[in-house]
Parts: sequence; structure tokens; C-alpha cells
Amino acid sequence: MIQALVFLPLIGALIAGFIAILGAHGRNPSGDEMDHAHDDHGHGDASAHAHAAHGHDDHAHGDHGHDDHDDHHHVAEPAALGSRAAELITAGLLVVSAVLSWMTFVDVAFMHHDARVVLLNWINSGDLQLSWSLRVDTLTAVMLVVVTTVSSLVHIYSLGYMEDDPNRPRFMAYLSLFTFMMLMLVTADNLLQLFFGWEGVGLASYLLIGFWFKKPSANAAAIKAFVVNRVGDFGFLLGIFAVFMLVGSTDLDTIFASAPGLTGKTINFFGWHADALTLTCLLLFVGAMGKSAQFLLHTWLPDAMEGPTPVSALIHAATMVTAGVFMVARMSPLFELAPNAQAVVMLVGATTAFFAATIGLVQNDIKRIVAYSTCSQLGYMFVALGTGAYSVAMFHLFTHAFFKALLFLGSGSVIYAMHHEQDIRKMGGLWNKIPFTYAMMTIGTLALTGFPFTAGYFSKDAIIEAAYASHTQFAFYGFLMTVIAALLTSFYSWRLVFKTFHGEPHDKKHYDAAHEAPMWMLVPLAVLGIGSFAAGFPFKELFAGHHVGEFFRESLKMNPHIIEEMHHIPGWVPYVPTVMMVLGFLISYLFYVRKPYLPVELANQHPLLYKFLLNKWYFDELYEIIFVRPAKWIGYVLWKKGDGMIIDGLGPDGVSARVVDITRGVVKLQTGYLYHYAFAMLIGVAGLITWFIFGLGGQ
Amino acid sequence: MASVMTWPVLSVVTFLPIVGAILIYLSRGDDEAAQGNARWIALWTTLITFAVSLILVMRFDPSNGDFQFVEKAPWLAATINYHMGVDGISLPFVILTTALMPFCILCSWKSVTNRVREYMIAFLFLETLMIGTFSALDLVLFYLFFEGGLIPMFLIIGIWGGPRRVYAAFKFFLYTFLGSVLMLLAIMALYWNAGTTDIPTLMHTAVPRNLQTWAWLAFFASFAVKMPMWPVHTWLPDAHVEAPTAGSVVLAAILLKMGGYGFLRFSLPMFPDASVYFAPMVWTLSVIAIVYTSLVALMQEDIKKLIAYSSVAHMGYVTMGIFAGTTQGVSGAVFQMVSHGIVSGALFLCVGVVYDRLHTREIAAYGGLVNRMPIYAALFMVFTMANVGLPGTSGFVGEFLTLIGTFKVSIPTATFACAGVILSAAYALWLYRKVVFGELTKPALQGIKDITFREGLVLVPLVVLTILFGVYPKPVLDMSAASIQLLVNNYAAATSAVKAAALLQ
Amino acid sequence: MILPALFFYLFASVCVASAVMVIASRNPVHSVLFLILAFVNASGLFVLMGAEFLAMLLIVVYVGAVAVLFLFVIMMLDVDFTQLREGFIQYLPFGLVIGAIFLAELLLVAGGWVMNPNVTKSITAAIPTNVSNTEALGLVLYTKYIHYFQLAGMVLLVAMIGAIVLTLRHKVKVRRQDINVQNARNPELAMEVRKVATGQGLQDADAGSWVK
Amino acid sequence: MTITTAGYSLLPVLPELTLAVGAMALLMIGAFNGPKVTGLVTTLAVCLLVVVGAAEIMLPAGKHVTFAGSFIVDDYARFLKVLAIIASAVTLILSREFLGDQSRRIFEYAILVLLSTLGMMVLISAGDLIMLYLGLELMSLSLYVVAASNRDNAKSTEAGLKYFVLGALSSGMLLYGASMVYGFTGTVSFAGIAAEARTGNIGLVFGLVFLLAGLCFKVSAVPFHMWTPDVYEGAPTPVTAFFASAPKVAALAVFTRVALTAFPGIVVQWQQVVVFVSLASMVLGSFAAIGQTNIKRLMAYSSIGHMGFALVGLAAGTQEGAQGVLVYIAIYVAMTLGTFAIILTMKRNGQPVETIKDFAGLSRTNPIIAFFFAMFLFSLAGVPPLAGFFGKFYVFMAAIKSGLFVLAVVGVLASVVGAFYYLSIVKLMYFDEPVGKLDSMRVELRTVLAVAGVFNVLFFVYPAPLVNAASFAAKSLF
Amino acid sequence: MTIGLGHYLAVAAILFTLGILGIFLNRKNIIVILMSIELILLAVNINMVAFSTFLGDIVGQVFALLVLTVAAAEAAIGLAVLVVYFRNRGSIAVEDVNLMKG
Repeated sequence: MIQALVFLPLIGALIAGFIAILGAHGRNPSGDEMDHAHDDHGHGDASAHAHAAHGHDDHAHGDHGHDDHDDHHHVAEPAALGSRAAELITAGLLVVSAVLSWMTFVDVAFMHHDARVVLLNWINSGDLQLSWSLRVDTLTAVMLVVVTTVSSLVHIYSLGYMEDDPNRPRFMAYLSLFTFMMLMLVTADNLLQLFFGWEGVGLASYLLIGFWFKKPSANAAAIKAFVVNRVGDFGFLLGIFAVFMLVGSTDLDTIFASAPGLTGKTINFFGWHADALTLTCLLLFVGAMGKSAQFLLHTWLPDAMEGPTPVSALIHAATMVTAGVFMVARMSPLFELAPNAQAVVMLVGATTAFFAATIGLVQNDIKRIVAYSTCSQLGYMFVALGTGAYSVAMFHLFTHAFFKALLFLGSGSVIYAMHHEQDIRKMGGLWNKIPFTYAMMTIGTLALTGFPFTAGYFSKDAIIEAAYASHTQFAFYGFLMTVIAALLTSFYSWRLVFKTFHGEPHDKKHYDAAHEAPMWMLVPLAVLGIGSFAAGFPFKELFAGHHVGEFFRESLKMNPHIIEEMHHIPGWVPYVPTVMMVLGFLISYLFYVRKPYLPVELANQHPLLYKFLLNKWYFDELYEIIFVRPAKWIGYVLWKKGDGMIIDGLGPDGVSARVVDITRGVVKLQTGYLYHYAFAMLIGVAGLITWFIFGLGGQ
Repeated sequence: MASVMTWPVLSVVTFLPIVGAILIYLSRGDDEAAQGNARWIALWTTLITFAVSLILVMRFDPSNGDFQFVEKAPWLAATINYHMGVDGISLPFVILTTALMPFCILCSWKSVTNRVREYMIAFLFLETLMIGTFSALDLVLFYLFFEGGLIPMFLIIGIWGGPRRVYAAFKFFLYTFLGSVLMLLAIMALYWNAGTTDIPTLMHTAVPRNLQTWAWLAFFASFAVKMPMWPVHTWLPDAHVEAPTAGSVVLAAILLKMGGYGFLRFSLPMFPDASVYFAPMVWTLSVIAIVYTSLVALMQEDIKKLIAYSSVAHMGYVTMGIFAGTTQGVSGAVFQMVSHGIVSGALFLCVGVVYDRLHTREIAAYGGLVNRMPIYAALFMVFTMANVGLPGTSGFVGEFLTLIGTFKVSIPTATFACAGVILSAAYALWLYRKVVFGELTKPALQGIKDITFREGLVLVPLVVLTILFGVYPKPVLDMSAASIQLLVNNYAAATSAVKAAALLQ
Repeated sequence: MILPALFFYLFASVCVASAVMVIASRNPVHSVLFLILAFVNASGLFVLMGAEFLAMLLIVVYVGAVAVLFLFVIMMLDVDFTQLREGFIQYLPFGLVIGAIFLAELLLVAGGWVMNPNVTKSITAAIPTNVSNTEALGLVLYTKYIHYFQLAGMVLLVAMIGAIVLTLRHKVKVRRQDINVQNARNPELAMEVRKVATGQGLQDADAGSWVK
Repeated sequence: MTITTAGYSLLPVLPELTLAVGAMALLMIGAFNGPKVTGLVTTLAVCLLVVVGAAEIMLPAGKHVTFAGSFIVDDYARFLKVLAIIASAVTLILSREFLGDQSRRIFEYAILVLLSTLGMMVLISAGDLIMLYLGLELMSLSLYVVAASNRDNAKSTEAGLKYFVLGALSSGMLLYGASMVYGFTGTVSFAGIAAEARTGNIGLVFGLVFLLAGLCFKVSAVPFHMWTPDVYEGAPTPVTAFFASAPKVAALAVFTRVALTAFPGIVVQWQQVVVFVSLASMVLGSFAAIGQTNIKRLMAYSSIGHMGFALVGLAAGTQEGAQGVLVYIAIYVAMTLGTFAIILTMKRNGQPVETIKDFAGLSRTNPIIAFFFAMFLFSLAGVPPLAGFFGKFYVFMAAIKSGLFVLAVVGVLASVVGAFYYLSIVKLMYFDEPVGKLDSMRVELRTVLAVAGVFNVLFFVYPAPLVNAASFAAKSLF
Repeated sequence: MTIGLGHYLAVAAILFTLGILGIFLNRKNIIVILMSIELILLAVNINMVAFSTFLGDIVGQVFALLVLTVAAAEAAIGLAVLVVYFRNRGSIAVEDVNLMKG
């Protein structure tokens, strides 16, 4: 069952990929047909037609993509034969997979049937023995559910959302590939397989962000996502190495079993005699930071919104970005033993939660707002991880997946309605045009802001409580930041809703043409809407209550006191987030419904702050200056000066030039005159006898 | 322990290509038909050689770390014999060579129209010399093969190369020649020390510490150039850029491996103390190579040059892993070499595909190929990802193993080297984006066609191998495991003996 | 004792002085004459050392043959020696310095020469005391050292062949003496009596036929 | 099994006698029949050489000493004599075309080559200084003449003149050195000298230096090499081929014999001299050759460099070293003769061309010649698996054993520099466009080329005969 | 005062040096160079005879005799070469002998 669950998406991906390639091949002549392409190639008609079709193809390609507003619906390139089949197969397989994962969830989480399936040997070298194997415990099961559910919904959603795209099979292939990789990630039984999934989802993310490969911005974003993630992977890999060095294995069970024995050990890391566990955890956490877009490594996430919206929902909200959270939770037996590392996790998480929220305040791109919100919410999760309340983090991950996917898909629906317009300043008053979407977005927003009894309410409050209850170094900072972020979250979330659905429409043309999305898209919205409500309360006890231990069992190593302490905090604390939420709503209402001129004035009064936030704290610019440009400059200098002038100049080229110089000199010595030749002989003999007469030749 | 054999398979594999070369030579004429014959003979020769080499795989006993298929015959003098044999370290390279040669022939099918017979002869000779290098068990014999390869390669670059081919060919030849003549002197010194140039004997002969140092440096001079390691790498980009596609493939896929093979075969087992002593230097150079050349690769304007620089970076992992001296490091290095052989070879083949169509290697001349060449784009993507070292591709396994093997002995080295993970993603994806993604706007590209059946025949098996070895690297790892374990154990024993002796004093 | 010394210095100084003049004089004819002088004095030195045969040989071979050959060639080439450029002084100092160092080192060794004490043991052919120098040489030259003698002959043969190969020209227009032909001549062959028609003279066609 | 033929047995000199008598007989044939028998004389000369070579091989095995120690026939002498004879014979074959020209029908050419070869044989077998001197002069005087044998050509005569003047100077030096050695040891025989010369007396060392200077001139080692490029360029090409092969064999042979058998007591001293000239030759040969445009001049510098490499073996001063020298010189002769066979074919419309540029595109116009030439060039550069590599291998092997590391390192580096100019010819032939077709190759040249080429390319397959022969030969010196 | 071996050797050394100087200081005339060579050989002969006398060994004189012979042969060849050279170039100035260089 588990194998089927994991590999069904891969099968789907392969089938869809095959169809995509066949389709692409059908549309483009191969070199083999070079001589007779016009006659017998798929177009069937006279060669003139083929020409026309070719030219047309180019045009269609060029027009396609979502920055094109007007004639999106004009005749597009024909999709490959079997596109529909590809879509249905992938989506169908995903649904099967989702059903299976729910069954697994029940089986594992409640029946306690943990599973470990060894599939194949992978890397065997000395004491490093790795195999492909699937591990399912509660933690995994939770992730399975999240991943397959959201993924299957997104697949279905995409059936509608991508219906005009000729490259649909490719898209579906990517989505399924992603899902497979994500499943590999969560079912990993050793760190390296985790890393495989980790990188695999990175690949899928790269491919999906760059799905519209003609857009330079999409390509740039794709590369950025990959490279920034690689920065995190750099840490992750080192973490794996460190683990292997300490434990001699990367199998999770072995690691967890030996973890307690590692306390007190040190590693000499660049002269710093670091505590082995702390260092390892920090390195692993760097990986998590990259994947979960935490502060300093977050820059790729907003740009990743260049991808099609379903991608954003699946990858950049619900699943992939939470991989970092999952990984830290997975490694909780190590983190629990490294309090300093936990403190860092908390610090980074809290900072991210606050920082991303501030940026979210002023963004105008609907998806970017949601993206920053995601970033911020991930910060929350890390705060929870930092307190040792891993289950709470998982809880938020779980709920967040639903409402954030909902928000993204809702945004997608809005964008769909607005003909690929993403700027909220150009929207407005859409609520009566697309009421269902409006309703769903509102539900999502409520859940996100933590409106009581929505899913987010339970998880977010639990995090704030945990932060308050924790005793780690940065606990209060974490508490403070999450509370402020709650206010900001509420503000920007409602800002989004108000600016999109209320007020005056700003783009009349698009407004008039706006219409509700097809059923393929609405049904997933509805399901997620339900999830946004239902994912909270029923699971509260399992994730953040007294049943945690029973629920997660060995899969998480919780801070033994945190849950208990969470229930003994002062009575006012649980109300703080709610107050913040209300406050945020009110301000937002004031700003964007009652007095829309206020934010403008505010922005004018504090231009620096506004610019600072609008430009995302200038991180991109900063990185451009301190990393990208220097790297390019250094690369150029190393190439031209280092390789060209110094190495070649002193090496081969220089030497050969000197050789030629010497040659010139030597040849000049050969004057052609007899007396010079005789002279040379004399000097030779004289030199030798002088050498000997002064006893230099030794005895 | 020589396996009982009825016929000398190894020698047959080694010299079969020459038979093909002679056949081509005998088929006189330079007209179309003769050219066609030359191509077919070359293809069949390489294919048969490959098939015969598979016998080696089948009969190979992977649990035995010693040399197998040993053949020995008197040759130069009483002490210098014709001694051939393979162990788990050399066999993968032999197979790599025989396996890649048909691809080289195939990819030159259409692109080489000038002096086809000579071209094929040169390649077949090169194949013999390459196989011989990996299976020679006598230092002099090894040197013979090792250096002999320079001649056909020099001609291949020089005759069928690009505009600056003369410069590149000379640089290639003289640079590598310079390195290896020093090795020759060290070989002689070893001969006088041990009274033999027999490799298995030498591996078990203690070499005085002082001689070890010098001999190590001399061997290093040769292999470092061949690898190539920073800072003696500059011949490689030039050679790659100017060489014809198949030449680049052979260069990247096999010739570079001779350096790494040499380190494994000679430096580590014969000069363990010196290897320990110099390991930090090698690590430093490797790390510099990885970071430096990756940065340089980032700024390249020529596709082949970029890949060439990335090769240097990848070879940095190999040297690092080898001198880590750990099981993972060494087997990672071997795997990395095999994988790099497949991947970089394939990348050069990919470049060849577009070069044949457009006759330029400038990155700026391309863009948006995916619009016209989707299959090509897909294949190229796989190799790009393997180049990046994505798990699931063969590129990852080697990189990972070398890094993890090195981390155990030198954390800073592994850490810095790991930075290559970031940079390789940057340059490889940048290249892919510039060449494949984007709008297809350039007029010259409008009529470009997707890959042909023949090109597909070349690339698809490599894709399969890339992914297969990424997911299931066991065949290669197992093949070499016993030999590597033996090597690592001996190395550890030798060095610990020295350390113990040092402690006693 | 003083007389040999006196003669030694006489011969030696004249020999050296004329050797200097050989290379220093402008006219090559003078050089040859100085060379002859140097050889004559050298043969004097030989006599002083008791190598009378060689002394005579030196005069006979060198003065009588080689030097004359030189003179002969100088005359034959008929070079206008006044036109030859003067030796230029450009490198002279440097050359002289090297030459001086060279000479100093040679003199150092020659002057300080000490006979190896063991040397007498290795002597292969002691000079017989009871015979003249010429006889002593003759005794070994055709017996013990016959192979040298033969080889020297080969060297001379090469010199002969060489000189002929290089300088002998079979010019077509040159008339040569052919003794056989001359001896074979008789009146019948040499003379031909013809009738000459009055006023017509000899026919052109027959003009050249008088030489057979 | 050393057979010391006492007294004045003529058996060991039988080949020499045959050669001398035969040469004189041929001289008579020529003298009585005039220039028209030039071809016949040349052919007969080759036959004579074959006979002499066979006689040399068929002499009873072992070491023969005759003429009271003046003349030694041992494995060493036999090896080198056969080599020299082969070289001379091949040169005569190569010269046939040159001699075929109407204006150059000099039958004496063959006689001179024969007499020169006689000189070489004497030189190789020389057991004392007088024999050495006479052999040397016999060889050299013939060489002076053949260098100028194209007597209507200004370059040829200039070459003869330069060679003569400098050669005479060098033999003067050699004699001066011989006289000092004689003065110190009281004997001229090598064995006697070896017995006496056990200490580095300054007079003896002086003598040694002068003696070696004379020998260095003959092998054209730096700084006594200056004549080489000019003479090679000026002399008629077959003569150049001769100069580059046989006399080098003989000179190197006597150099080695003198150093190893006459002065084993003062190895330290002569080793320094040899190391110096060897280093200088290798470096200068490699560097100066790069600047050349004339193929014959280039070959001159190449031979200077190669003599430097050969002397590396001698510098080692051991049996291995001697073996190395022998292997080296044998391979060198094969490569050189092959190369000259090619240079001799360099004619366009009947006119000889000599610049390197004329090889451009040879691989297109004459692929087989180009192939062999390329192989010779790679071989000269010392690239395995060609024969030239093995020459270098053995000499450096010996040097390493004797601890001459600096010499070895500089040597191999020089060989890399040297590779550059060999490669540039390959480049011209293979990478550049043809400048025009060369005339077709004469049959005898083709034969020489094929034999030398096959030897060169396939030497590595079965190197044992030569290596073993050299090993025996070297052993007989110790 | 006794005239010893050293005296004769010194004379020979001077003559030898003069001969060598004659070869490379002379810029006028090739014939003088040939004469310088004769001087060198004369020096050698003096050496030989001197050693022969003082060693009491006849071999030195034999050697000298042979040197004398060869010197004559050398002179003959040298002059012959000179003559053909002159025929070609019309000059025997040392300076002019430089058709080939480099």
C-alpha cells in the first residue's frame, strides 16, 4: 500500500511526461525529417500550410503566458494528443494516492502500525550503507495526508486552471513528479533519501516556477529558487556529513539511538570546538531555512510566484516549503539534545514571522502577499519547533496547508477571473462577480488570521502559547514577535480581501469580463474551505493536547514539559492573538474600506519606511551587491586575470614566450663567423679548465 | 590470483581497436564509399570491443580485490614485462572507455566529413591506448600507453578542431607531456629502488620516505596536469573548446580520468606517507579548483568552455576524495569519475548536437531551443541536473561520497568543497537557461530541428545510465568495493605504521 | 750546461716571436715566411731534446713541402691582399683577455709539471741508448707500430683523393698531355698530304680533321 | 669468455683490412673508368660494406685484442661498428640520386665514405690514443672533403671550409690533451692510462679536458657544436645524412670508451665535463631548433640535442649508462636516417626544397610519407610508444641510478621544449593547407623509409634484441 | 740553469695559445688560419717530443711523427677546400665566410 501510495504519482509523472514529449516532438520536426519535413510531417497539409503552422507556432508560444492580457484566448498552439488523458491519469492516480494515504494515516496514527519497507540498495560504501526504503510513522503519516490531499486537489484544480495551456501534460508531469519527490522526502528512512526528496522537490519547484520558460522573469525566479535552496542544502549536506561522522550511519533509527551518547562531544569546525550536536543541528537547520524560506534565505519564495498559481498553492504554500519544518521535526531527537540550536531555530523563526509580515503589509501582487504570509507562517512553525513543541509545529503545518492552499487557489481563481491580472490595486469590488471565490477567500483569511474555531486559530494560538511557556533564551522574543506578527497578519490578510473584493473596481474591462471559474477549480476550493475549518478542532488534542505522546509516539521527541506548561500559562495569554486579530481587522477595515486615503497618506508621511517595506527590506538588492555581483566580478577576474594573465601568463603562455626569447638569443649567437665559433670552443675549454684549476671540480 | 583463462581477453580488448584501425587503413580511397566504410568499420570495431569487454565484467569476481585477468609476458628486459590485468578500480574505466567509444564514433558520423579514415584510425588507436593505460600492470607499459595517447589526441584536436586548434593542441600536448616526463623520472627512481616496475610488486614495496616525497611530487606533476587540477588546468578549456565533439567527449570522459586513476593506482598505494603529508595541499588545491573554476564557469561565453571549467571543478571532488583516503572518499572518487565520464561526455555530445546545426559555441548565439527542440531540451536537462549533482542522478552519488569521505578527515575541506554545490547549480542552470529556455528570437535558430534518430541513439542510453547509476549505483560501487577496501586498508596500515614509528622515536 | 740553455732560449724566443708574426703580419706571404722560421727554430728545439730525426723531418716536410704549398696556394689564388679588410679591433681586448687567461692556466700547469713517479713503469718502448734516434724510430715504426704506419698511409691516401676530388677539373676545352697518344704518333698519322687546288685553299669541312 | 688475441694477429682487423683493400680496389675501378662508373662504384661500396658488416658479426665471439693492445674488438666495438656500417651503407644508398646528377658524378664520394667508415671502425676499436687520433683523422679528413663535395656550390664549400677549420682546431686540442695525458701516464694505451690515472692531478685533468673537448667536437656537443648547423645546412643533403649518423656513432663510441676504459679512476672529473656538455647540448639543441626555418639546420640542432641526451647515459658512468648510450645511438641512427630519407625526397619539380614550410599539408599530398615523418618526429621528441622514447628511457634510467637528478630533470624538460619544434613540423604537415605536391619518392628512399619507419613504430613490440645486444656490448666495457 | 721539461712545455703552451688566438683574432685571411693550425700542431709536437725525451719513451716521438704526417695531409685538404671555396666566392676574407648562420 505504501509503495503504491508513493509510486503512483511517479507513474503518473512518467506517463504524462511521455505524452508531453511525444506531443512536443509531434509539434517540432526532428533533424531526421530535415529533408522532407514539409511533406510528411504531422501537419498533413501542403507544405505551405506547414510553413504557416510553423510560423504560427512561434507566435502562439510568444503570446502565451500570463503577462498577456488581451488575447489570451486566441488560437493557441494545439495541445499534444492525449493531453486530457495525461491530466486525468495523473489526477486520478493522485486521488488514489490520497485515499491510500488517509488509510495509511488511520492505520499508523491510530492503529499504530508503523511501517518500514526496504525497496532497494542504494549507496553501499564501507560503513555507509544506504538503501531506498519507506518509513511510515505518525509524523510521516500526517505529512502523507497533507501532501497527497493538497496535491490531488491541486491536480484537479489544474485541470481547469491550465486548460488553455498546450503544455498541460508537461505541467501535470511536473506536479506528479513533485508529489512523488515530496512523498519520498516524507517517507525517508535515512537522511540521504530525505535529501533526495528534498532536492527532488527542489527540481520540481525549479521546473514549475520556470514552467513558462519564455518569460525571463520566470527563468530568473526558477534559478533563484534553486540556487538559494542550494545554499540551504549546503548546510543540510554538511549536517548529514556531521551526522555520519558522529554516528557512522545516516539511518534515522541509528541516529536517534546514538543521539544521547553524543552529548558533550565536540567537533573542531574551523577552529571552533563546537558541541557536536549543536553544530549538527545548526547545519541541518540551515537546510531547513533554505527550503522553508526563513529569514536570510527567504528571497526566492516571493519570486517563485512566477510559476502557475496551482504550483504556488501546492509547493510554495502547503508542502514543499514545510519540508524544513518536517525535517526539523523529524530530527527532533537531535534538536532536543541541542538547546542552543533550538534557540537559534526560535530566533530565526520569530524573526521571519515578523519580518515577512511587515513586507506583506505593503505588497500589491496578490500572490506575493500570500507568499509573504506563507513565509511568516513558516516562521511561526519554527518558533514552535524552537520551543520543543514539535507537534504544535506539525499542527500548524497541517492546518496551514489547508488554508494557505485555499488562499492560493482562491487567488488563482481571482487571477483566472481577472485574466491573469495579479495586482490588487487593479482589482476591487469583485465579490459580486465571483461570490464563491470571495467566500472561500474569506474563509481562508479567517483561518489564517486565527479567527476563533477556524483551523488556524487552534494551531497559531498553540504556538504563541508554547512560545510564552518556553524557557529557551529567545522565548520571549519569540512570543513578542509572533504576537506582533499576528496583528500584521490580520491587517494584510484583510487588506487583501478588501482591496480585491470590495471598493470600486479599478480595471473596468477586466472587471466586466470577470466570471467564476469552472467546476474543476471550485470543487477543490470547497474541499479546502471545509478543511480550513475542520482541520483544527478535531486534531487539537492530538497535536497540541495531552494525546500528543500517544499520537506521535516515537516519531517525535517532544520537549517533555512543554505541553504541560502550555496549559499552565496565565489566562490572558490565549486571548492576545485573538485581540491582535481583531485589531488588525479593524485597522484594515479603517484603511481600506472606510478611509482609503489613509494608507496613502501614511505612506507619504513615512516614505523611507514605506519604501523599505515595499522593497522587501532591500534584501534582493543587498544580495545582489554582496553575493551576486561580487561572484560575477570574481568569476570574471579569475577568468581573465587569474587564468588568463597569471596562470597562463606565468604558465604555458609565459613560458613559451620566454622560450621563444631564449631561442632568439641562442640563434643570434650562431653568427656564421668562424672566429666566433672558434671563440666559443676556446671559452668552453677555458671555462672547463678554469673550473678545475680552482678546484671547483673537487678531487 | 589470475583467473584461469583460455584466451587473453584483456589483451584482445586492448588491441582489438588497432585491428579495426588497420582494416580502415587497408580500405583505401577517399571517396564517399570509403568514408562510409571507415565509419562502419570503426563503429563495429568499437561495438565488438565493447561486447568483448563485457566478458570482463561477467567473469570479474567483485569480491576479489586483487588483479584479475592477469597476463604476463617478457618484454623489455628481465624486469620489465608486458603485464596486464584489471582490478575493481581499473575495470570501471576500461568499461567506460569501451562503452563510450561507439558514441564517439556515432556522434562524428555526420559532423566529420574531412579525412574520415584518418579520423577513425586516430580514434581507434586512442581507444587502445586508453584501455591499455587502465589495464597496464607495469609502470613502463603504463607510461607507454599513458603518453602514447597524446599523439592521436594531438592530431584529433589539431586536424579536426576549431579555429584556435593549433594553440590548443600544442598547449594540450606540451602541458601534459611536461607533467609526465617528470613522472617518468620517478618511475625510474622506483625501478632502482625496487628493482622492478611491476605495479603489484611495487604496491607492496616500501619506498624510503625521502624518495616517496620526490616520487609523489613527480607523479603528481603528471596526474595533476592530466586531471587537471588547479592551477594547471588552463589547457583543458582550450583543448575542449577546439576539439571536435568526439574529441571533447573522449577528453572529458576518459583522458581526464587517467589522472585520478593514476593517483589511485600509484600515489596512494606506493607513497602512502607522502600522500598523507601532501594530502592537505591536495585538498587545498581541490577546494580552490572547485570554487575557483566554478566561479570562472559562471562567466563563460562559450558553452564548451563552461562545461570544461565545470569538469575541472568536478575533478576537484575526485582528487579531494582520493586523498581523503577513506573508503567513501575513494569509492566516491571512482564513482565520480565514472559518472563524470558519462555526464560530461553526454554534455559535450549535447553541445555537439547544436554545434552541428549552428556551427557556433557561443552561448549568446542560442536561446529558446526548447521551442524547437523539446526532446533535446529534455535530455540536456537530465545531464544538466546530473552536472549539478542532483540526487537521483549519477552526479550526486560521487559528489556525495567524496564529500562525506572527506568530511571525516578534514571538515574545512569538505565544507569549502560543498560550496561547489551552490556554484555548480548557478552556472549549470544559467547555461541551460541561456541556451534552452527563453523565447526563440534569433533568426538563425528559426529552422533548427530537433535531434535525429542517430543523435537520440547516442544520448538516450546515456540518460538511462545517468539515472540508473543515480538510483542504483551498486554495480559500479560493488565492482570496485573490494579493491578499494584493500587499497584503503593498506593505505591506513602503511600510514599508521609510520605514525607509530614516529611516536616511538 | 749553459750552452744548451742559451740555445734553448734562442730557439724558443725566435720561435715564439715568429709565431706571433705569423698571425700578426699583414701580408700572408710574410706569414708563411715567419711560419718557416718558427718551424726551423722548433726543429732546433727538437735537436736540443735529442729528436734529431724529427727535427730533420720537420724541416723537410714542413719547410720543404707544407710551407711551400702554402706559398703556392697564396700565389695561385692571387688575392689582392691590400684589399682585404683590416682585422678589426672590436672584440680584440676580450679575445686577448680570454687568451691570456687560457695561456696563464696552461703555463701554470706546464711550468709546474711534475713527472708522475710511477710513470716509468708504464713505458712501453724505452728509447734505446745505443742507437741513433733515427734508427730507434725505425726499429719500432715498421715492427711494433706498423699499424700506425699503415693507417697514416690511409690518411695520406684520403688527403690525396680529397685534394684531387676537390680541385681537379676535367675541363672540356683544356688540352691535356696524353703520353700514350704521343708515343703512338707516327708520321703517317701526323701528317697528311693533300692536294690543294689552286686558288681554292683547303675545304672548311676538312679543317678540323688534322687532329686525330 | 674473453679471447685475448696476443701479438699481432690479423684476424680481428679482418673487416678493416677488407674494407681498406676493397676501398682501394674500388678506387682503381673508378680511376680507370672515370665518372661513368659512379653508380657501379657506389653499389659495390654498399656491397662491400655489407660484406664488412657480415665479417664483423662473424668474427669469433668474445674480446679480441691485437696490435699490442692498440686494437680491441669486443661486443661493444662490434655493436657500434655494425651500426656505423649500416649507417654508412644506408647513406650511400641515399646518395645515389645525388650522385646520379650529371654534374656530380664523383665516384670518389663512395670511396671517401668507405675510408671514412674505415676511420670510424678504427676509432671504435681504438685501444690507444694514437689509434684514436689516426682513426679520427681518417674519418674526419674524408668528411671535410665530402662536405665540400658539391664544389660548385658556395654553401657546400663554405660548409667544408668551416668544418675543416674548426675540425682541425678541435683535433689540435685533442692532440694537446693526448700529449698531456701521455706525459702524465707515460703511455698512450687506454689500459695503461687507466692503471696510472687514479688521481685527479691537474695536468692529467687538463689533458682530459682537452681530449674530451676534441671528442665533444665530433659529437657536436655544446659548446663545441657551432659548426654543426652551418655544415648540415651547407653540405649536400646525403652528406648531411651521413654526418648526422655514422660519424656520430663512432665519435660517441670512442667518447664512451675513452671515458669509461681510460679514465675510470677519475670519473668524478670527466663526469663533470660530460654533465656540463650534456646539459648544455640538450638545452641549446632544444631551444635553438625552435628558431629554425631550414629543415637541415633544424636537424642539426636536433642532433645536438640528441647527442646531449646520449651523453646523459655516459654521464652516469655506469654499465647501465653505457647501455643507454648504445640503445640511444642505435635508435637515433634509425630515426635520423629515416628522417633524412624524407628530407631527400623534398623536391618540387625536380628542385630540392629545404624550408620547413615546404612540408605544409604533406599529409594531404603524400599521406604515407607524412605519417612516417610524423612518427619520426614524435619519436625524436621521445613520445612513447615510439622508439625514441626507449632511447631516452635507458639513458635517464642510468642517470637516475647514478643520482644525476638535476641532469635528468633538466633533460626531460629540454625534451619537452624540444617536442615543441617537432610538433610544429607535424602541425605543418597535418594542420595546414598544402603548398604543392612533392615529387614522388625514389624506390631506394622508399625502402629506407619503410625499414626505418617500421623499426621506429614497432620497436616497442619486440625491443629485446637491441636492448640485449646493447646490454652485452656495455658489459664488455667493464 | 737547467732547461727542464717545464720549459719546453711552456714554449709549447705559448705556441698553442698563439695558434688558437690566430684562429679567432684573425679577420683577414683564411690562409693565416690554416697556418695557425700548423702552429697548434707544432706545439703538440713539441709537447710530444718533450715528454718522449723526458720519459725516455720512444712512443711520443712516434706519435709526433704521425702527427706530422697527418698535419701535412690536413694542410693539403685544407688548402684544397680553400681553393674550391675561393673559386666559388672569389674571396678568402674570413669575414665573408658567413652565408649560413642562425
